[in-house]
Amino acid sequence: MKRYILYSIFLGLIWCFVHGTVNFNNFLIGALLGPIVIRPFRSLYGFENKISYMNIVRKIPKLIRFFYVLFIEIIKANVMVAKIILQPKIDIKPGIIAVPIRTKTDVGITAIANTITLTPGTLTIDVSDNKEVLYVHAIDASDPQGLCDSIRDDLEKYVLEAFE
Amino acid sequence: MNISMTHLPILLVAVPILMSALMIFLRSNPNVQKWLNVSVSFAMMLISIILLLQVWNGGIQVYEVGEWGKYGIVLVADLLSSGMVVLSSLVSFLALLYSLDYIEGRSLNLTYHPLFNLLVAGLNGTFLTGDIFNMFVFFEILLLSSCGLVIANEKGGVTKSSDKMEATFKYLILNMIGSIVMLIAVASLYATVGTLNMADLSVKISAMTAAGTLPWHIYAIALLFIVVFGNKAAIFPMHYWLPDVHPTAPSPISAMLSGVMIKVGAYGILRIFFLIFRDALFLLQPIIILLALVTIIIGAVSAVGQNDVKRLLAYSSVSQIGYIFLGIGIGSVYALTAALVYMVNHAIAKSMLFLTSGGIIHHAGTRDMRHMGGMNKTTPIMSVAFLIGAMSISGLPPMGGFVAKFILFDAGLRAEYYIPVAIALFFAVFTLFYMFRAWLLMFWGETRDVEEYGEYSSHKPSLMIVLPIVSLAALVFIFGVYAEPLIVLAQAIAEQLIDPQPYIDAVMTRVVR
Amino acid sequence: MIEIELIQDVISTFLLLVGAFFVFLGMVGLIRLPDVYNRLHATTKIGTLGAFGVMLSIVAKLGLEPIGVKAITVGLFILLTAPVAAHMIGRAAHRHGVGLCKESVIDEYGKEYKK
Amino acid sequence: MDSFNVITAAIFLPFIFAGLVPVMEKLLKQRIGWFAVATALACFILIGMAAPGVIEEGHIVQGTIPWIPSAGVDFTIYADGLAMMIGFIVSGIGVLIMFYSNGYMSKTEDLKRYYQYLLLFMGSMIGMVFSGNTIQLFIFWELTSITSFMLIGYWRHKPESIYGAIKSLLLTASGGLAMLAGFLLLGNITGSFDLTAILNDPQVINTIKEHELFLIILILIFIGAAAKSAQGPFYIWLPNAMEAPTPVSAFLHSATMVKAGIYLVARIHPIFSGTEAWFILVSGTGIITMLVAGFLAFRQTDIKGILAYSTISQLAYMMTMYGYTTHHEPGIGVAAATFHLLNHATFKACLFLVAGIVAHEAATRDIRKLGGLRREMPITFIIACIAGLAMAGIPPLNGFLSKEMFYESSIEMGASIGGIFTFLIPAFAVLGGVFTFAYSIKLIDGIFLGERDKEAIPHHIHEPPMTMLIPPAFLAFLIILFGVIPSLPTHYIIEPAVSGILLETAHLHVKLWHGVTTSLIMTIVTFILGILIYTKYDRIAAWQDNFNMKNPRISINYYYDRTVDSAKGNAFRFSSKSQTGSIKLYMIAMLLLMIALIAIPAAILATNIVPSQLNFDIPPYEAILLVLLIVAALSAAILPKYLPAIIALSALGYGVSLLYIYLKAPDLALTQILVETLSTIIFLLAITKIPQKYKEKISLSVFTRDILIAITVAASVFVVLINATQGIVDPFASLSHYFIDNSLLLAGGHNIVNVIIVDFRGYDTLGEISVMCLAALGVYNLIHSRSEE
Amino acid sequence: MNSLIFDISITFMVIAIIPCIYRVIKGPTIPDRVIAVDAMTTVIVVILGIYSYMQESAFFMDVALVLAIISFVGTVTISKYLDEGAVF
Amino acid sequence: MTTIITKTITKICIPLVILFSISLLLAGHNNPGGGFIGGVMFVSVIALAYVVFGLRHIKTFFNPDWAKWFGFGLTLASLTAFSAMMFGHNFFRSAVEFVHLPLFGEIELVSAGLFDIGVYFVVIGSLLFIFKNVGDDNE
Amino acid sequence: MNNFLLTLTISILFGIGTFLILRRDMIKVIIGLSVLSHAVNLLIVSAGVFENGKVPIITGSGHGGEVTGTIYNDNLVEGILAPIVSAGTHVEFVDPLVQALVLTAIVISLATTAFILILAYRIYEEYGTTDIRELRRLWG
Ligand code: NA
Ligand code: NA
Repeated sequence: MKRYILYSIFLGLIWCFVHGTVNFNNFLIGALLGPIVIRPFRSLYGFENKISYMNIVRKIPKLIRFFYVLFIEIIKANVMVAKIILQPKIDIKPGIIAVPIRTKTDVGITAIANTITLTPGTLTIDVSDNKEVLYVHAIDASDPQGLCDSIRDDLEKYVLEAFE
Repeated sequence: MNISMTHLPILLVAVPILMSALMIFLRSNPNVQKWLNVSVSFAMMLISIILLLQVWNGGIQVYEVGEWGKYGIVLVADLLSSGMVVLSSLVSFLALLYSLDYIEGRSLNLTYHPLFNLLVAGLNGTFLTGDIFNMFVFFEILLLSSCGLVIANEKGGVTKSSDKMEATFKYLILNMIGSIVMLIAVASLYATVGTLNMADLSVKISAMTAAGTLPWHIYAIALLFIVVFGNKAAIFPMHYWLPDVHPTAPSPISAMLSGVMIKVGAYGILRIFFLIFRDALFLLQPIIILLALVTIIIGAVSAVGQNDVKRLLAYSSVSQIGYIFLGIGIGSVYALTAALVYMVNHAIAKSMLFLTSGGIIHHAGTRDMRHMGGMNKTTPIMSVAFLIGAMSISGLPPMGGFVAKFILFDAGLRAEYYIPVAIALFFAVFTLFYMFRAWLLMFWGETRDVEEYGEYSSHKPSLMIVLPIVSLAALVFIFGVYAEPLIVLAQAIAEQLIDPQPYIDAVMTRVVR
Repeated sequence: MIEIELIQDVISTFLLLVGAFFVFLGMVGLIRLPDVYNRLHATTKIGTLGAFGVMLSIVAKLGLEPIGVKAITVGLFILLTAPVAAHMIGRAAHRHGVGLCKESVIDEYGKEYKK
Repeated sequence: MDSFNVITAAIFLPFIFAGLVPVMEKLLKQRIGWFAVATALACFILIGMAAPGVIEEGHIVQGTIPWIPSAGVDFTIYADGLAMMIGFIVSGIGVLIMFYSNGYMSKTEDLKRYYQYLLLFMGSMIGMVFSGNTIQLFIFWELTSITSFMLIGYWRHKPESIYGAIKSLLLTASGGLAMLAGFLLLGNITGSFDLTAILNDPQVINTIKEHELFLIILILIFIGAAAKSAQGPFYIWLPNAMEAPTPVSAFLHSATMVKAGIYLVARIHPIFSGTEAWFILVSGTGIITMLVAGFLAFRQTDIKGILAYSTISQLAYMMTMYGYTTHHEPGIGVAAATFHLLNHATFKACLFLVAGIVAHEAATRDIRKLGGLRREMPITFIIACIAGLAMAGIPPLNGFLSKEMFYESSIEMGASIGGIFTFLIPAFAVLGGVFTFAYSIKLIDGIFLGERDKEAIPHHIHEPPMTMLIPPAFLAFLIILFGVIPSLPTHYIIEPAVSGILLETAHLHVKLWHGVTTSLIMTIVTFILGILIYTKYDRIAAWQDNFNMKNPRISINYYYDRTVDSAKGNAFRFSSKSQTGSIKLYMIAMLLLMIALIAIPAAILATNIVPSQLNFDIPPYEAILLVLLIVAALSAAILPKYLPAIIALSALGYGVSLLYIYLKAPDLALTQILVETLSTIIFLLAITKIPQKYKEKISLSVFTRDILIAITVAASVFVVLINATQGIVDPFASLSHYFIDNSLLLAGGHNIVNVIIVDFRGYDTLGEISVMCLAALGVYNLIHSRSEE
Repeated sequence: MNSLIFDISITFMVIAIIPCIYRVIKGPTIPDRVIAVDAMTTVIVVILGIYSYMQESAFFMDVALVLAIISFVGTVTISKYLDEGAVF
Repeated sequence: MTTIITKTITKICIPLVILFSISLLLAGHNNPGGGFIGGVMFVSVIALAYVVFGLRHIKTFFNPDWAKWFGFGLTLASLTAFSAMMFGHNFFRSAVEFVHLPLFGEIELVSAGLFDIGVYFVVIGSLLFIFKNVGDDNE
Repeated sequence: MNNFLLTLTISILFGIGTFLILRRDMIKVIIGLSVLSHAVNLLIVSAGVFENGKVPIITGSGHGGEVTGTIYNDNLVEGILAPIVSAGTHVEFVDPLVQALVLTAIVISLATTAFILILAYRIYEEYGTTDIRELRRLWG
């Protein structure tokens, strides 16, 4: 039930967004439709797990911070790749590096993988079966260890805070 | 009651569509499904007859779907379309009865009923529509439903499923090209005339001709419809799919295809050319006559070489559709009458023959006539039925086919098309030869070699299989000895075709929202 | 009021042009970069930002009318899915046997994957 | 009952009673034959009831019941003397044959079927002769062909029966089609199919004679007659028809059905005679057939074989005589022919019945094995002698009389032409008579005289039961009666018939003895030559055998067999050439037709194929997109592997949807985008199990051809489209005005396209979703229709 | 002014499709082609954005969202097909 | 099998796209969209789920009889069209009604909307029916 | 008046599609049919008759389009064939009808393509090849 309410809230928002008009009526329609839509798929959403609203509320500032960092990183990433593309002669040392991660939850792994992709010069190719290692393609793979460290220190920290 | 009587045209299309949907829900109750479908199909047949009578007595009926007049889609029941609907309803009712014991149970239960209903809807929709784009839509319904039905499983499984696949593929590819051609024609027509309503098109094109502003490409568009409908009717050079598809389909479906479906092409030519492109008839007629003759020849000669009874019947259909188109090509009222009479007679006789062939195949366990023989003793009903059909197709009295051939030749000679008639007549001998050869091969002679081909099935054909065959055979005979009503009807239809003003008036004189 | 509109116009036009420019750049990268993986960098990152930029420009110009909300939805959706799509393609490419370009220096995934 | 009704009853009685046979069979069991006898007798009596008026008063029974008035076909009775005569022959001999069959047909046979067919035949034959409408005549005519077919194939398991049946059907029924064409042309000239209208009006006959199609009509109708009467090249079916039970042969293939052709010639005599064409065609065919068939009879060893050839030859007599004509005297041989027709029916039926007796008792029909039966079956012997001698033309039997008349008319005809024909035509007639004489004697000699081969037929042979003896005896009686008292048949039968043919009252004076005339001398010559030939009979037969062995190609049968035997093979060769199974060729045929159908009006009607005013104004981004679309499509065409091609296709699809956006169609763009992706998924699903096995190597010639077709298709579409998009021709406008104006007003929707889809043209959409359902159901069938699992 | 920006940006975007089509043809690998089509959809989304921007109507935004979603579906499907040789 | 990353994102997409498809369905009469487009959206997201989680896995908890869906859709569409007859009108005669509903406010109820819902179900049912059957067969 | 280049492009697409359906590989043939259906859909759209209109969605709640002076009652006696509009009447929108027609055509083509693809899949199963030249068990 708790989950239903949570999803109702989310889906109410989503309805507003896909519908294009954000108002209470629309939110309510979405919130009512939400459980119906989600119900057939409930085994995907871990309905058996307990959740606490307080946790979620507590994480909101951290999420915002995460997105802020992410945004900055994306800009940097773009500028960097743009530079490479605009070089008269493309001179790069790409490669795929195994990056160990600490995150364990699905959402966390997804978040960090996506973040890696959106940030400078790196792109997640795969996650190992035991969910411990991300394989990351880097445009500049001349220093694998340095890359691993920067991911661990800069990005994973925010992800862990926001999602775990 | 009075109100519902005005809805007849739409009922003939919409009820089968609704039925097909319900059939999906009734999958768990095969018996309910079966008998509901049969009774509705019977009702459809009655409705179609009532509609024809209404049109006969009260003139052309126009049904505005959605009450949008010519801006929406209208259904027009004139004598031609309601006559065709009667034909299709009759054949489909009988084919459905036949299917109940012929089609493999699971297939029947799961997909056959809905597909069959949509086939019926497609046929009725095509015949009744007064809108040219809507005709395209119903053509697609016809196409896909027939494809789905061709690959339906029959009991016994005489036809290899690979054959069905191959035939369906060829059928589908060629018809998809036909559909594309149709869309080109319809769109170009709209771009020049600004309407899709057939009566409206007719009025406007006539007006353009009168004013001398009809652009030449309208003639090209008109002729493109030969490809469209010729493909449905399987006239040369678009006949190639027919000898593959008709034999591989389950027999009741073969009956529907050969009996009614290919007539859709003939109907289309009649409708489009005699209503809309009257000014292009002078171009159409020589082309159609030429194609018809080649069709007659190819079908007749090829049929002679067949060992497969259903393939022989299919080639015979090719040849026979050539005769129908010959009548259309000649184009006088009398020739059109002949073509229509021919159409009806061929529909009934060929459906009957295909249904009979189903019984034969069931009995012999093969389609190869060389592996049959002496079956007159074991399946006397099939023997008589096939003989009646063979006589009719060969144009021997006292069967309906004779009357049709006789009027057709008469009309051709009256219009002084001596050489086409001579050719047609000459190849009628081929018809006689291949039909009787088939009959003799299957029913006369020594009983086949049991050691090589096995015993004949000892199952007696069930009532559901015999009844449709007998009814159709009776009709073949009745149309032979008492053809007058049919001819009078056909003549009335032909006159309506030659003078489409009543049709136009009925459609165009409407109050629109 | 007029000034606000002007500022809105300028910002939105700027965002639009920058977005379009980045997208364009990404496509140039698609031609110029040496292998699948590097090209993925170009299209996912630059393309995404470009698209996001254009969406933002719509918001900037038209506010949160239905169109703006929808623009945000589109932008977020792209942001959400583009990396996943890139990940799927890259992974499939590697497992499909597409090697890295000759300039590449390391392939730890190849070692892992081939085990 | 007036005569019209009586004759109508006589026509339909056999049909109805044939329908009753199965019921009666339950009642009568094996005595069902007597039911048939009764039916035939009833017909005879019915015709007899109408006869007095026709015979005594020269009155012609005419009447019409509308049947298919809209096609000009009515049920019309035209009963004149000719029709009466044939009617009597048919029903009379019918009585005898059915009577005889009671003895002949084994009780284990399928008697029901046998009598049904016989009755149906009889009805058809009666219907044919009384037909006053050409189409009606044709219908009954074809019915006799079909019943004959069924009766020849009575023993359905025998290959010979099947061969004979199909041969007779093919030849007679297709001859019938030619005749139908003739009738149709005739109908076109006269404006109706009513025979009475023609026969009653000399004016109409004149019109026909002067018409340009006269000769063609004559030939067409004559083909029908000749095929039916086994004349000319069509004779070949008759010998094989002997596979039928012997009573059937007697009835159909000697006495009645084969006379249908002769009847037809007689019937159309007033219309066509008096012309050279008539003489050349009818008499020419007759003379040749008479000589050839008479000669060929020698080779036969089967009694029925001899009789068959003799029948052909005798029918040819009649044909020849009916063909004798001049402008001044159209009917030189009519009386003779008509008389011979009657006589032939009596003696030939009688001979067949005798043959049946012999075969029945001796269990063989081989003339080489038979012999000396005169001792064991004296009555039969006497009957056979009467009939055989009548055929040979020995006085005082009826055959003598008609042969005399044949000679007389031949002399007259020869004289009227003059020149060499003065002698030639009578000479041919005599030669025909000589052959007839020889084989007639052979028949009697071979069966009854001499000694028989005791090894072949060891058992004792005795006379048949009375049921089989009475009918031939009765016929023998008639033979003598007609011979001795010729005025009896001439007055009551022949004169009315001849009047019917010539359309004027005829008086005949036929006597056994009218002095030493040229014809009598010819008869004597005939006998002398006949005896001479008979002494060489076996040698001629042997020579024929030998000749036939060495020259198999000099035989019409050879060509018939070859045509029929190779028909299937040739047809299959043809169909495998046209129906190659290659779908590519099928497509090309269709595309070429499409191109041609655009090219024809373009060539005939177009003043300028591409309109002079063209719009090249296009924004650059749209132009680039168009180029990209073409490139994407090209790459879909060029990329050899499936997946790249599919990806290129989806690029094309996205490009197209972008174009839809440019063309201001967001709904379309949306739909296109969605459909594109779904098709890609379905493509992937489909190719999941299809490994790409080969790469097509296109040879230069195929490539050139395909490219040419593609370019031509593109060009034709271009031409149509560029013309069509010149805008709606003034003063008309598009339906769309209505939709735009009323979408919101009447249907309450802002999105006009959607409103059209769900409302204005919602019916289309109903169809469209039906198609979706169909695809789903069809796919289910596809997946679940594996051959064997 | 607006229409100039419109023309320029749209033209640039259409030019940006050229590399995509180039990759679709050239490849060299199938993933390259997938990327190209995916990139092409991104460009079209941007074009739709520009249209919406210029015409100030939301019609094209719906198209854009649909395109974004469906292109994701398509890419994932093809990738899985490439990877496993099966779709579902 | 696909990765955890894809699965997680797909989980987000499923309700989002379904809601979007419903929104497109309802908006169709006045905006781009409608039954077909909405339906295909729905199909695409279910197909995505099939792809990402595997058809077999999805079937363990979500396995509707898609044939009934398109059967229902076709029934609904044709009954909508038939319903006009009950009011003495022709087949497919449409009706527009403005009603006030508590949550939605003044909304426009169009009979054609009901028809569009039929279309929606037909599209979903038939396409997913095909996908499921072929997908099952592929295994 | 329609654009020349658009018409040309559509025709070229027809040509390419035609070339493709004449190939030996079934899948290629089906791809060809898809190209042809794109071409024909574009053809239908280009058959629209109003020039330079906007998206056919009525914005605002007012009466859509300008008053065109169209007569909507057919009267054959008076020779009126509705709608008769004086030539050059301006309409605000592009032709919505052709778009509706194309929508129908697209959906139908999707259904048909789906069917034929699965058919090809089954044919491969039965014949072990996608070469239509080997798809010739039915002949003669
Ligand atoms: Na994407
Ligand atoms: Na398509």
